[in-house]
Amino acid sequence: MDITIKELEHRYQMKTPFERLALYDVNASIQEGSYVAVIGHTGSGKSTLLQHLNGLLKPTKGSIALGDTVLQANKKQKDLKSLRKKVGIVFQFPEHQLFEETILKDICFGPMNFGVPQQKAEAKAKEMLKLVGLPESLLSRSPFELSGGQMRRVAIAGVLAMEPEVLVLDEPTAGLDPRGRKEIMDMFYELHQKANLTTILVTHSMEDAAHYADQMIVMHKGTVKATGTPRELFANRTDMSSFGLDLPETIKFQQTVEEELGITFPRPLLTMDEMAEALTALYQEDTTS
Amino acid sequence: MAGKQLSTKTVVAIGIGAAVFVILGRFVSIPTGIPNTQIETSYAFLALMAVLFGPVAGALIGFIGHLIKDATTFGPWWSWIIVSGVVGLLIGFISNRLKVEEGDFGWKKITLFNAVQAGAQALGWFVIAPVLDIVIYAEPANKVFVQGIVAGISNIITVGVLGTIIIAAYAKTRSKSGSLSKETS
Amino acid sequence: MGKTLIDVKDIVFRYHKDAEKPALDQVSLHVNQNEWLAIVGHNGSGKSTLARVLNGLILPDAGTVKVGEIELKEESVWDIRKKVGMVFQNPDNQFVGSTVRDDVAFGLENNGVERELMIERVDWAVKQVNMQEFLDQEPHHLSGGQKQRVAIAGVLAASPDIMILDEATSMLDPIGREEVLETVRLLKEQGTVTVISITHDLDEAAKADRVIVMNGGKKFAEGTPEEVFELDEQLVQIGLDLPFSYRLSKQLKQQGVPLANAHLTQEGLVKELWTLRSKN
Amino acid sequence: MMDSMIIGKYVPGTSFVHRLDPRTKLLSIFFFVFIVFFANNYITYGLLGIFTLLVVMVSQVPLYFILKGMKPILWIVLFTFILHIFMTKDGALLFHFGFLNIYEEGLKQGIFISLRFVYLIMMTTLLTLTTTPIEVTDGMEKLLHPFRKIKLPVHELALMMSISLRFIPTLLEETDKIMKAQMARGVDFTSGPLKDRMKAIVPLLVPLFVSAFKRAEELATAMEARGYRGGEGRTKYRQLVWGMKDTFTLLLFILLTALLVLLRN
Ligand SMILES: Nc1ncnc2c1ncn2[C@@H]1O[C@H](COP(=O)(O)OP(=O)(O)OP(=O)(O)O)[C@@H](O)[C@H]1O
Ligand SMILES: Nc1ncnc2c1ncn2[C@@H]1O[C@H](COP(=O)(O)OP(=O)(O)OP(=O)(O)O)[C@@H](O)[C@H]1O
Ligand SMILES: [Mg+2]
Ligand SMILES: [Mg+2]
Repeated sequence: MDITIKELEHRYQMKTPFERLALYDVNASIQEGSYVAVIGHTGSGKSTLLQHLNGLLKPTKGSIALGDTVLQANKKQKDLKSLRKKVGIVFQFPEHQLFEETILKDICFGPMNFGVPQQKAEAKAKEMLKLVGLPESLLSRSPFELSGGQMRRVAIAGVLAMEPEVLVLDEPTAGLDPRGRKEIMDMFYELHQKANLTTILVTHSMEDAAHYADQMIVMHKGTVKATGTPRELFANRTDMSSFGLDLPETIKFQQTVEEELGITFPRPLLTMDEMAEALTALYQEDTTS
Repeated sequence: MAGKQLSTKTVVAIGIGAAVFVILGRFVSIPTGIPNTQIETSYAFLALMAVLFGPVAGALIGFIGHLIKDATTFGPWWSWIIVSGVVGLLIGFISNRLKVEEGDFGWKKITLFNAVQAGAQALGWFVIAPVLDIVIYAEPANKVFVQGIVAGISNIITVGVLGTIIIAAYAKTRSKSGSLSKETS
Repeated sequence: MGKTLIDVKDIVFRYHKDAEKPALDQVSLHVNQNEWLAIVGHNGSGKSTLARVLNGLILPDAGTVKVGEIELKEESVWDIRKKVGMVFQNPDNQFVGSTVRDDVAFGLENNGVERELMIERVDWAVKQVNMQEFLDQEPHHLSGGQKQRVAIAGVLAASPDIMILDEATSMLDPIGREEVLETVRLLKEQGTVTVISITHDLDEAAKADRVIVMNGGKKFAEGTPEEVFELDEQLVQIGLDLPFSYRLSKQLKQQGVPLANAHLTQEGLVKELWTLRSKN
Repeated sequence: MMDSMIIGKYVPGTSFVHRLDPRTKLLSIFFFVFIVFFANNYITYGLLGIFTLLVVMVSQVPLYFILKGMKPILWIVLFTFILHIFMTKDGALLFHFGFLNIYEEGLKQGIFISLRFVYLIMMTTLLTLTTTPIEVTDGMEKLLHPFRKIKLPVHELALMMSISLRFIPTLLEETDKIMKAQMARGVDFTSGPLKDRMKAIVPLLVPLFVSAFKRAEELATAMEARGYRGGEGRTKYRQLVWGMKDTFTLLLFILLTALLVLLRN
């Protein structure tokens, strides 16, 4: 399912004294099967943009086309439910959406709302629980007895069980410890590849953006300022900081090295492997010359 | 409440409970399909809080919550605010009998809860509210009694259905380890 | 290092009397005056529990805690809390006052400080965190980082000896995080407070004076960042990570770049790279 | 944000009314509720009307703002009016149509009672429009202070109110988030049979309660960590200052009362 966003605008509380322009003139296209990172300073409109992808918010101008479904300003959309099944959203702190008596019921809740029969939903729930790294023995337990990190996983499983074609992630790892963070991000990546999902990740971690995404959308003050591959975008360091954005550790390190040693590397170094390789090459060059 | 000091936790729970009451009262209602008629969720919440935290908290959440709710719309309507407090108070008296914190809300408890909530609300809306309306605002008697009976019946039904559902749902989340029932310091 | 401010000996704590595993198990540690002590460890390793004990929010089942000359007991709890301030994780759930001003004053009101002095302290504390322009703002108009700075001001106003940050930056965006850390760093450098920072950010821990590693309710390691990160794979095994520069140094060494040691900071690593280059 | 709608009732300003001590305003409203009942003829109702409009003018709050705020209660006023018109059967018959009879007294009573409502509501609305919720809370705490003697937990009541006001915006935002998260999981809050809609509210309410309780617990902990242990021995940062204008206002109310008593039948 390709996604095309055209001249999208969103105003909160239209026609009240509290009206607020949160998005304007947003244009972007996301290809089926790609992994897109949306980055931007707090309040730049990332969450607002995401909520348009399954019709939780409606454009006040412009349009979004998701496959055959087109969401347009001033037009009532009828079949939002089928869209919501196809576009799954993992919100920030998704554990806040848990409410059922047992973990099994909570994971089945989404699929069953979309008409999946109970037995099938339960089978899916078991599968998903395993996928997020929790033992099946937990299924009959109350989700409220779990640790924060485990609750997060259950909530994620609840979204994955709906088998969406597009997976939207709004800072899914905030507040987790380093291992938990890596495990969950790796899990999403694996799923992305295996199930051929379109994945859209909002993150404040430039490392994650650089590491997982093949496309990036940079938001600033309510609109898209740049799009491109991480390598293209991080090549332009000054632009990124003018949007109030951090750089990945490797790029920051690259910058210090370049300044201190008075050299320039031919391209942005996005991973530690690339960095180490470049530095080793530099060292070997020095010793042999 | 006289004599016994309120713990920090109770004070905070009442404050936040009142905030939730205001939000539910103003923004979260269930449309019935009949124009201009909605099912209020706030009294179901009040019942839950009263059942969890007892009469003092129930009374104060009802009173403060309703007061703020009115004050942020058109100004306080004291007679009904007082009734909200009374309803919270009366339902709170069965808190110890129900022990929802322990995670069980079976048929026997449901029956008791509904008998008490219906009684408390009948007294509140059918009697206290109209009488106070007459005393404070000198309103005509037949009008306020009609008003009270309409409000009372709809609230009794709402709390009966929705209150029972959410208390049961909440009890299930507490099935084992209830940390709120424990008081620190 | 200055004198010892906190002395903890063999504390044990269980949330439920019948819990098989205690949340804190025979933990001993000390905190020196004006240092920055980082506490790291996986989710549920007991960091917050430890912080709560240090502030007297819970009393240990066994063992002793001494803050300055005061030993933690039921009766001394309030005196301890005057000495040890806490900043919690969620910016919203610790903002008590209706405005910045009121919130900073809250702790002083509790301690019965006179109004004249209170006004002075509030103004001073708010300046320390650079929030003086927001004195009359309500919390929902502040960003997460700003709220946390207000929380810090609230702690400072009561002039404690020690400030505990329990993942105070983990719900913030990178810029908010930097704002808050920079504020605390400055305060520590001025000698205003001693800092205990509980964090998942290993790069932040690498900049501390000392690091304590918690694992499953026990103290796993303690020492300078250099000493602690020596543990290397052992840390990874208990769910932690290693700082960026450290991992890079290691990889470079493996690939044959003759670095003398593994660096914890980017500056250190670059410096050595520079020396290596100039030698050739 | 949604929150501005709810707490944003307050219209910032520096008018005489804005600058009054909240205690004065609270006392005045309290007075007003009583003295409204002294009015019983056209002159006294007229006097109250002029007084109310005068106060509105002095407050510099646009009249339409107050009228807009009164909209939700307008139908109650109308209802009362109609009820009185048809129920009172004294005086001359003014209008007759089928079974509808409107008498002079009925019309008079209808007008009077409706006016009384309107005055009351205008004054209370004016209070919330010119006073921040914090000031109201402060004022109440101070006014109730003497009742501490009879063990009324005055400080606690004020604290509860201010915590409540403080958390309304936060919890409102939270409600919105939970609602959206559940909608993304296929919940439909607004259509389907009533039974389904009742059930649909559970996935919203349970997480909201869980979160509210968690906040309560964390806030209580944070307060205790900052040395909170009840009202005993506490000092106060906020102070209310009673000025000449406050005394003047109260005197004005006494004058108004005297006039009403003189002019009523
Ligand atoms: N419900 C709402 N009502 C009114 N304004 C809103 C609402 N939600 C967000 N906004 C405003 O819209 C703008 C964009 O907010 P949004 O939440 O999309 O930002 P974000 O990029 O997701 O930020 P963060 O990184 O903090 O999550 C902000 O200025 C915000 O204050
Ligand atoms: N209020 C509580 N009641 C019961 N058990 C608790 C409570 N708080 C914490 N625990 C348990 O105590 C242990 C230590 O928890 P603690 O909160 O101290 O961990 P932490 O290191 O701070 O973790 P995190 O990184 O997630 O904040 C955990 O097993 C946790 O489940
Ligand atoms: Mg966001
Ligand atoms: Mg913790």
